[in-house]
Amino acid sequence: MINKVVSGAKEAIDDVSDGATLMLGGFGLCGIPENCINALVEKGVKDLTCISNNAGVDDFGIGLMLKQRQVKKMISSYVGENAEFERQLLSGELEVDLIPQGTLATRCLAAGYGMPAIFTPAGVGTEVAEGKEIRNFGGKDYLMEYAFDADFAIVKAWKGDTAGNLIFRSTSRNFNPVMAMAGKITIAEVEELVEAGELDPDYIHTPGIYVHRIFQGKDYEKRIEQRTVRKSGV
Amino acid sequence: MINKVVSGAKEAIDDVSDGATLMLGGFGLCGIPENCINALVEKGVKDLTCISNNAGVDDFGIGLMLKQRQVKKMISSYVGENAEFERQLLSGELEVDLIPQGTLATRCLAAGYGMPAIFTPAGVGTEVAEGKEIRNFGGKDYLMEYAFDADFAIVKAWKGDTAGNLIFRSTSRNFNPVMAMAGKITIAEVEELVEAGELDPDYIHTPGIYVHRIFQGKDYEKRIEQRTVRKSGV
Amino acid sequence: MFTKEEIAQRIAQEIKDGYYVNLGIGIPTLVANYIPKGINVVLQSENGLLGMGPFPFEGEEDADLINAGKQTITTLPGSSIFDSAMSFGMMRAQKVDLTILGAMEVSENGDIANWKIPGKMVKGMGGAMDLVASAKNIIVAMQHVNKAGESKLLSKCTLPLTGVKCIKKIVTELAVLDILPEGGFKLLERAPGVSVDFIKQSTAGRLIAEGDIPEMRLD
Amino acid sequence: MFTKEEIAQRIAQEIKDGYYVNLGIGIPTLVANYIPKGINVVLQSENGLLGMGPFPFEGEEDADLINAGKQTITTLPGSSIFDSAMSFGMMRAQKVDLTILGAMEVSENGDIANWKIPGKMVKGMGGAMDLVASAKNIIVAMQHVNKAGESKLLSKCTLPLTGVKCIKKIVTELAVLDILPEGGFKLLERAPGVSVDFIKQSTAGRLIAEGDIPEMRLD
Repeated sequence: MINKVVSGAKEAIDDVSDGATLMLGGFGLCGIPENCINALVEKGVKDLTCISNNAGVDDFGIGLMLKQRQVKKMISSYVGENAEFERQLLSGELEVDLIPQGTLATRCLAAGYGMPAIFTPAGVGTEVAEGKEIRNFGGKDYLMEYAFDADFAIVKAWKGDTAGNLIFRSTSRNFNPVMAMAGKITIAEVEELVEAGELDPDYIHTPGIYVHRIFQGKDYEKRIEQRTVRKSGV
Repeated sequence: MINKVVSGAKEAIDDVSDGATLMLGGFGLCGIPENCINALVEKGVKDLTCISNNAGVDDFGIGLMLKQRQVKKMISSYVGENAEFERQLLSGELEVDLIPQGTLATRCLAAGYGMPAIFTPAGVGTEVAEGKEIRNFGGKDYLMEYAFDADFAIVKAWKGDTAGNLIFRSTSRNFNPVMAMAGKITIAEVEELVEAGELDPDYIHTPGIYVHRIFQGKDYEKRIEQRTVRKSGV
Repeated sequence: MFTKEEIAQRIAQEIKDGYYVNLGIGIPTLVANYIPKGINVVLQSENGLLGMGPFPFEGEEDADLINAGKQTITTLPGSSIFDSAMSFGMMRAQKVDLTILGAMEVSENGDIANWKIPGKMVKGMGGAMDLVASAKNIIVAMQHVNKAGESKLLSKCTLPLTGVKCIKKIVTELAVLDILPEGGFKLLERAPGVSVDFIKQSTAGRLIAEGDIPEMRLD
Repeated sequence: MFTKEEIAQRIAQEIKDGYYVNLGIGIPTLVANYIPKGINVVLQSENGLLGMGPFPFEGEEDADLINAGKQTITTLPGSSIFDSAMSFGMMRAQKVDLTILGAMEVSENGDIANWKIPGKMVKGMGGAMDLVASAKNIIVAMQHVNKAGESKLLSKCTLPLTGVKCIKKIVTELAVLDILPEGGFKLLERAPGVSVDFIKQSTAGRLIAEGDIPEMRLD
């Protein structure tokens, strides 16, 4: 088998060049590809278009790339929690394309499933619909939205194997599997990399055919955005 | 929680009435809802439209319903292996709508994901495209195909829980999860029914929200269509 | 007048046994605390979870297990995890029985605005546009008037819309109202001690108050 | 002239290390037996499996584990199972590197007919239409002439089409041929002992044979 295993984040993102379009998995800070983001920051690649549900926080996640002005355009459903982001947006340094979260997910799915466009009711009658084709099916209006076309999808999984198969843990799954399917080149960082054959074929979330490069990441911080707890002993 | 658990196949299909449209999971005889098919045969419900990748064999699976003339129309990608089917088709007793297998699967997915129509290149330039809308995206032609609208989806899973969550085993998964998402009423028969909480949330193939009735089936025959083996001790 | 907690409590009465419910951020989140005993409800979190449980006990937080508000949460027996495409797929396919969300403005024809104030920093619509466009049953939990004393129930929304003709029921600190298919806020219940006249004054859109309007009950 | 086994063997030479390959029923299935040593190939079975292994040992058949031909099979280390929507999704997204299938007819512009003979019982196209419409690289394994001695490489297909302008390479018992983007069967290799003239006579569509045409080699 062609070796999909790379040494680490630096090698994995080595050919990401200025102006590339990247998908980055995660919801908030949950399930984000920490190692690859750090490597992209270190590499200093610029003018990126980033497709990601959120934009990180000031000092973590995509926020680190924003701070370095590496991002030309964000395509997200929910941004904020990020002062530098706001500054760049208001000053016109950063383009932002805000789209409904389900539209974001389904445009990834469409790319992964080879469907050039999909129909969704989300955004009909709002500014999101401006300039878009509207079509009525069964008495209800839908927007036609196009599949994403990303150079790289960068995702974070819990476990992966040398064949590129991925398993996600809990709600850190979120956008990761749909983005993994959608990149021309898909890079997966995993908490634990095992030999092909160690994962049960029935429980693989992303089949290896969608994954081009894989490595075992390190030093995961897994920062929690909103630590909410209840008192013990209730 | 509303109780989704029913006593067995008879109760599960009790309100399937003449003229209903049913989806039936399975590929060949692999992963078919044996118990429900037997109950439908016993009930003798008629004029059914069956959406199923295949049509069973003469004396098993959907073939049993065909033998009793319960099926008005089959929507499938591959039929045959079935003499009675052929007789009914050639005599005009049975309508058959043959559609590409990927189109069949994706029209189920569309229903389960609330997408009224999808685009696929399968069938462009062939008789499958007759009367259908063709649309060019990026220089390639696609057919627009509509989401299925089925009264019932009847699927077979390996394990299920009282919340309706399903896990499929090996390639008996096939059409079952996409059909499970696509029925207005989804009925799942499972080899083993467990209490909610016994299945790992990370490894559920069909979330319970899609499943309306569930029961533990019995006496699974799991017939093999093509028993191919190699000699031991090679 | 009702407190936020009481609005949540009143909305909880609309939840039926076996419902799958999506709760938005703010007052809607509080609804989870008032689900009547004996009623079993499965909460959907749009980031990919069915069966959202309470916050974890201190020390048991799991960074991989959060809700749509990015709060650490837990699962419950019968939970399932899925990706974002399936999460919004099940909404779009109307498998979620009830969606409860907040609003900045609602119009008498059921339009809702809750994501953007022009001139202010825009954080994005998140899943709100998908929810309102897809849900078969949406209840809006909101204040009847804003801090400036202006009605948020209008003949026409002034803010950028989140969705059109999608809201059917509103619960505020003053009233429970249905939005009629032909348009108009139909007053169903008054908060205790609040007069129909006061509700009329607080509603900029067309209010329909016919016959005796009972007080809301919270038991 | 080549046997079916030899056609399969020749096609196996086209497979590169790391390829994901979908093999149709018939001669294509035989290709699996000739994948060169040191070349790792992952076979996709359209019913929802990547990493199809050999037939099981007697007594180890599993009714839940079959391929698209409904044969009992096995998995291999690194296999994954998925549903039918994802299976055809990955094809449509051109993640499968190579598709090998049989044909009744192929035309000089790359059309293929392999699913229906009018007047005969029609069994259906199964996944064939999806495969030919989606695959980025398709090799047809077929007999050059039918049992009546008629060419199956035509200027235009006479049977109902499975797909249009999709076939790029054909391997028959007589020859290896490319279909040129502008149309026409370009003769690349002859089976041992078969003359260019004989191939010309056996090809009803436009055959392009330029320069010296080498014999196929199977080592």
